[in-house]
Amino acid sequence: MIYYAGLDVGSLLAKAVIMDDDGILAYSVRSIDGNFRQAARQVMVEALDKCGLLSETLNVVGATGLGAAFVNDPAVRNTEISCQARGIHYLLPQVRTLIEIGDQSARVIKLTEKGMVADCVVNDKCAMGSGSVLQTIAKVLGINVTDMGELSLQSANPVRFSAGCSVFAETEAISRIAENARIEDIVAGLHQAMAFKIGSIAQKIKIESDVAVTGGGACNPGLVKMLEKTIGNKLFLPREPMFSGAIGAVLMALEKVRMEKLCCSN
Amino acid sequence: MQKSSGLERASYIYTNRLQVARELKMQGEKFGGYLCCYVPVEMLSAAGYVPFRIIGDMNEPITNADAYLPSVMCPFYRSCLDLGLKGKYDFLDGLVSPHACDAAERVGLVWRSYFKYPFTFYLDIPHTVHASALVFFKQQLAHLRKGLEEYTGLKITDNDLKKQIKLFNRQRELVRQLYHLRKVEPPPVSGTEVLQLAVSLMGLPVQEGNLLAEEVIKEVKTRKMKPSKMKGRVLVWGCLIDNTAITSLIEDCGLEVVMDDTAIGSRTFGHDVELTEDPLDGLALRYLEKIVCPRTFRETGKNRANDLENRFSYLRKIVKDWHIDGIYMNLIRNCDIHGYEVPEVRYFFEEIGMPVLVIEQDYSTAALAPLRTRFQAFAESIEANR
Amino acid sequence: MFFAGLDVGSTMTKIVIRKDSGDYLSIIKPTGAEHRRFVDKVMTEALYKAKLSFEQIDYIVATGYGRVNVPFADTQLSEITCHMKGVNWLYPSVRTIIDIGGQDSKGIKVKNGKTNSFVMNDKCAAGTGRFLEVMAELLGMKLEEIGEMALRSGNPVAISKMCTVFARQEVLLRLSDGAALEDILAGLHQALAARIFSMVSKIGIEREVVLTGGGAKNAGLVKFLEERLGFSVQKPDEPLLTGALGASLAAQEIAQKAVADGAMPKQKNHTLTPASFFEEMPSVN
Amino acid sequence: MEEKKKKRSSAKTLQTAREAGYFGKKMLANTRMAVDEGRPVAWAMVEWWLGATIAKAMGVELVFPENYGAFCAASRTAEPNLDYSESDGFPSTLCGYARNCLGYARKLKENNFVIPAESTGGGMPKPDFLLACGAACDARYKWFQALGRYMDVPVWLLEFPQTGSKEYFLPGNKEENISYMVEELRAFVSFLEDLLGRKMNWDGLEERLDILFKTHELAYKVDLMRRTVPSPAVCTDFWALMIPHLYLPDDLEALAFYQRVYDEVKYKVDNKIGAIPNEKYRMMFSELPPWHTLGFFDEVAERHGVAFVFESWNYHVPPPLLEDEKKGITDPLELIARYSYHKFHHAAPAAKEYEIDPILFTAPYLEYVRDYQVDGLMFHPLMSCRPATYTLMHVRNLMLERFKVPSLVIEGDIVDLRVFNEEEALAKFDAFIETMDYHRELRKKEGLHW
Ligand SMILES: Nc1ncnc2c1ncn2[C@@H]1O[C@H](COP(=O)(O)OP(=O)(O)O)[C@@H](O)[C@H]1O
Ligand SMILES: Nc1ncnc2c1ncn2[C@@H]1O[C@H](COP(=O)(O)OP(=O)(O)O)[C@@H](O)[C@H]1O
Ligand code: SF4
Ligand code: SF4
Ligand code: SF4
Repeated sequence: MIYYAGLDVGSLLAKAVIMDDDGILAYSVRSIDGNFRQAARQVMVEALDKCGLLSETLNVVGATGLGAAFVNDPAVRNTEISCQARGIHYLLPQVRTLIEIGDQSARVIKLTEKGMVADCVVNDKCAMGSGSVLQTIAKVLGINVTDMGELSLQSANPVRFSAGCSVFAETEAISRIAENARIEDIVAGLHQAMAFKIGSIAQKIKIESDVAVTGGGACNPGLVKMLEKTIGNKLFLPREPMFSGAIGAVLMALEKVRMEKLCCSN
Repeated sequence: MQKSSGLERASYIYTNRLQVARELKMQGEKFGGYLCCYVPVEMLSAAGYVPFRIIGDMNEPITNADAYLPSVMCPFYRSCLDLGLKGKYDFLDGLVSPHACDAAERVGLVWRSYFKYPFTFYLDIPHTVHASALVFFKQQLAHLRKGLEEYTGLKITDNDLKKQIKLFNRQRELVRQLYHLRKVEPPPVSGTEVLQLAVSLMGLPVQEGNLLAEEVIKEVKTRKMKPSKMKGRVLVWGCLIDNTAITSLIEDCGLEVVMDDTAIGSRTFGHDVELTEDPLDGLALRYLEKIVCPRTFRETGKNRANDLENRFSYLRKIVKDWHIDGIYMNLIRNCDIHGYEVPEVRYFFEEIGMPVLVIEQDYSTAALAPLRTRFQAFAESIEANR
Repeated sequence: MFFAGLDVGSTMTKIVIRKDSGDYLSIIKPTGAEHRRFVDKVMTEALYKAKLSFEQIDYIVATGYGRVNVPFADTQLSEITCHMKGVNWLYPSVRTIIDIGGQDSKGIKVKNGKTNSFVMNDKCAAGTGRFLEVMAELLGMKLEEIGEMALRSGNPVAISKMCTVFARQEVLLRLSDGAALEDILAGLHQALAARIFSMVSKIGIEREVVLTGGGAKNAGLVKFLEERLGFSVQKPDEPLLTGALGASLAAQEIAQKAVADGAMPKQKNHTLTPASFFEEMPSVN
Repeated sequence: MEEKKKKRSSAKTLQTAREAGYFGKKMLANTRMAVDEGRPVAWAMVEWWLGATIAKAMGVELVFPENYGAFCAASRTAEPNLDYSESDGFPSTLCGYARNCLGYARKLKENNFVIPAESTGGGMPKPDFLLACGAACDARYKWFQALGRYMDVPVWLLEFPQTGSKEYFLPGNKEENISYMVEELRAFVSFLEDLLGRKMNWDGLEERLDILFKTHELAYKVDLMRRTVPSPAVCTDFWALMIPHLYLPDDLEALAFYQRVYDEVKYKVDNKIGAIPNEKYRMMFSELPPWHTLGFFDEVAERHGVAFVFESWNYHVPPPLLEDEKKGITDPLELIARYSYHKFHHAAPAAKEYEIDPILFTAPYLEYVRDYQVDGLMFHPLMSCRPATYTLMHVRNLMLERFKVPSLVIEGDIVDLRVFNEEEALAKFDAFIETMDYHRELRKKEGLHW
């Protein structure tokens, strides 16, 4: 049997998948905790454990993400944009526009029917719109990031955030708490501010249906709902939205390896 | 609505200007959209259009325009195109876009690449006031006239034009009366109210507008004013303010907006068109030479002192006549025309002892809140210097 | 007569109580989230320290980011005016003030004891003291330490990202690459100094330059700013206090002018919710 | 990252391109020498040969602050000038060339108009007048007007009318435009005669024009040869080669040099020698380049086999004037007016055909993508120059819709290297390669020939 692994070493989380020719065998995710190398190693071990494999059995390892350089060789590295595109194409082939919300990134990628990148825009100057602000605010509010989505869905009256800055959003949240605003309204307001920003990034390329969301931000139903409202499209979610990058990393790596083989055998 | 006072009506029309236009359209009016104060509205009016000034909306986040214009350009014109893309200006029957600044020029041209109005015209405007420039500009106006005639199938006679010139001269004269009323302390009408009237006039048939302006003036003249608690009287310099959110913010912070040198204000209503034999001469002269805007190059003259005097002496007069205590320079981000001018204008004002506040704003009401501290501090420093 | 100035900043609340003779006393406390109630508490504490009752204070001016939340203030003034007054009182020769706070940073040009012009950045955390707060937290260090540490670097690591959030990530990567802590810190301080310098340059920097706000407490930042400026700057013994000091001076001016005009200085008749927790109060410094 | 930032200039593939920098230095040195010899000097905007040739025929030496801005940026010495202009109140959003120049002028003034010793390329001397222009961008006259703050010299604004794609074809309009330009040129000649106290040398002007047209003909032929696959020269070559044809076209040395350029390119075409070893993708660049990081183009050539086969419409010479249009013209001023007007409006027929506006910065691309068989466009929206940025999104839409040619957008600046993120740009490029592959297939399906 031939096995492949994909690693997406993000800025906050490291994600691994193990696949064979029939599909996905195991997923695993863990926090980076300031040490990319160790997190990458660990998350891989965990994923392998889940399907009872050893790292020696892996034929191909693909890596992507900010910390891809920290993945032990031999690994085939590719950029996040292409990997996200391949990943979502594998999971939801009808998708033509992908919104990826990671910890540091908010990207909008347009895809061809073959899962290639047709166009993309990235927030590379200002972090507003990316996921990291969620952690900060969750800490301030004393709640879990994972609960934010559900909470915000209960809000009827989102607080309006005036700062367009991820960092100052924290100060604003603190002031709103002091004014006794309801927690769900604050969270919903934050989601709204993020959705506006992501919406404005997305506007730079004309969105085509179907539209999907991936990345950690997609695990947040509140954010997803606000985003749907802002851009006026239905958003599709893959089953495991966090792993599209890792899956793409496998697929890209396979493409490369096969290409090379082809060239050699000729 | 009919019964309410002029000021109330101006405020209503200001707030609902698109809806008012749509209603008028149902009653059979045709609308000719135009950008900036450099388009001779007399011409549009003579061709049977209600001239409708296209402006942006500071309350509306710019979204659709992002796919057509880069984010580093003038947000005012981005907002204009954004509204266009969102269908807010779909009642327009035509578009005249002038070469006022780079932004006006490109946005007008990009606009008509996507929306095919039955009638469009791009009006080139020279940058100088040389004699040859006047000749050229008059030729451009003749092309506009001919284009309108061909499209409407109606002849625009000299008399038609002269009639419109008189009507618009009347309108400009009325607005100037209102400006003059603000020379006293306390001014009987606020900057916010004047802005509301100005914006209303730019979307109404001229005669209706004149009636409205007359009513407003009558009302203002009879107002009883209490001594004001305001901290100072300011002149607003810059491209334009088209939203009362800004004037209200300034007024809230204790400053009275009593005069402006902007394109929705004195640059639009400042000078009359001379009734020349050939009406195009008068129009060319007013629209090219008399409007004073930094987009037009004035000869440098003998030396720098001369140059500054040529360009800015009218500002000194405004400061004196309107008893100005401070200058608010409203710079819309990414504006080249005004951006290059800022240091010199500022220098000019400071030389005559005026405190100056320069703010580079993003054309968005959401971004106004943090400006409050700046206006407050400015008001405090004016009060201290007064 | 007694006057009070309160500067409710985003991170710190500062109070100055002064006598018409010019003597004054001050207190600085973290602002905390609920500044409305908290201000009462700090005020009570300040009064306690001054051995005065609330009624004895003739006039109160509030300033700072949270100035609207001081119900017992007689007047609110912008922090720009107050910083200018405070600094000008301490340094009559000052021409340019650079104030680096947690919520904003600003430059104020002073002429004849009056604000001549000013600039401010409060839109992006990258140009404010907040930038360093975030970094100190990330590195698990105290704000008080990072400046000194940055000064120990011989080889600053250039930080290429402007945004605070992205820069935080860049720092983590550099650490993983094995860069030295002090070099990273030096890079961060340099980046902030460059941004502040370029903002304040807009009003034209003239000497004397006085540095205030929390940022002035950071020796590294001060040095890198001086490098940029090409000369040395002044800083008050307690750089956090100038806003509150200026507010108290403004209070004095307003009250004395009112008295001279034969009016009652107090416009409002507010009360202070007495704080009943003296025992909780940390010892007065 | 740090190391990459240090690799500033690009290798350039043509021998002649490597030598072209000489002309930039020559221009600067000429003006300094003129000052020493008491001859008049002016700072001029690029005004597409409208007034420069006339001024030179009057014995004025010219230097172009735009070019100087690019020079400072490329040698990474612009930053202090930028800071210096900002600290005098000029907004940081203004044109990078302008801020560099304003900062430089301020220093010059503070040094009593003695060129500061450390100035890049020896520095620009104080001019006797400033030649501004009404074409293409507001900066072209507002910036020179603003220089009044530092130097008490007259500014002359040369008008350059600009027309929409529909208006270009209105009966009479074009001729009115031209005669307006001619009038303005006449006024300019009188201005010069007054200022310099001497008469125009008309014969000298005609000679210069003659050389100019010859240089430009060669430059145009070089452009045409670049349509060949594989491309014999790339953008980084062009940005060096443009100095002689843009700034010194009426200089005999430049003409001789262009003959060599022509020969070199011709040799490469005849022998099918590509500029880059393995040309896989043909791209076009729009509009003004990141002067501080031109090495970027070598990098993508190496990584992906990308050849930038055409670039920067506004720096190129136009196709030669039709004989019809030149026939019977005896007034050199009219010839100049027609030629410059033609530069900006030569794509008007294409604009009309496709019903698009504006003609400048937009319509020429309709022809280029086809003629140069372009697989993708790289857009470089500038933080500080709007005129060359305004239409990028628009062109991007047009090219995708009409020709299925995709674009890559990488933000940056001409001068300010702080806003260009090379790492990020390379990552985007990696993804864009796929995008080009995909659109190649699309074009095939749609029956587009490349
Ligand atoms: N279960 C979850 N529910 C809601 N949000 C989540 C969840 N898990 C992660 N997130 C959010 O997703 C972000 C991380 O996304 P990810 O795509 O892993 O980023 P990166 O690849 O940069 O590490 C975090 O900022 C966090 O806010
Ligand atoms: N002891 C200290 N050492 C170094 N930096 C400090 C210190 N105290 C405060 N700071 C800096 O000052 C900033 C807060 O300044 P402050 O003037 O109190 O702001 P605000 O007025 O907004 O409360 C913080 O962001 C931090 O960067
Ligand atoms: S506004 Fe905030 S999130 Fe945006 S760049 Fe600045 S610090 Fe970063
Ligand atoms: S702000 Fe400037 S760019 Fe915008 S419309 Fe006004 S003059 Fe033109
Ligand atoms: S086109 Fe752009 S770069 Fe050139 S002068 Fe104008 S604003 Fe500056």
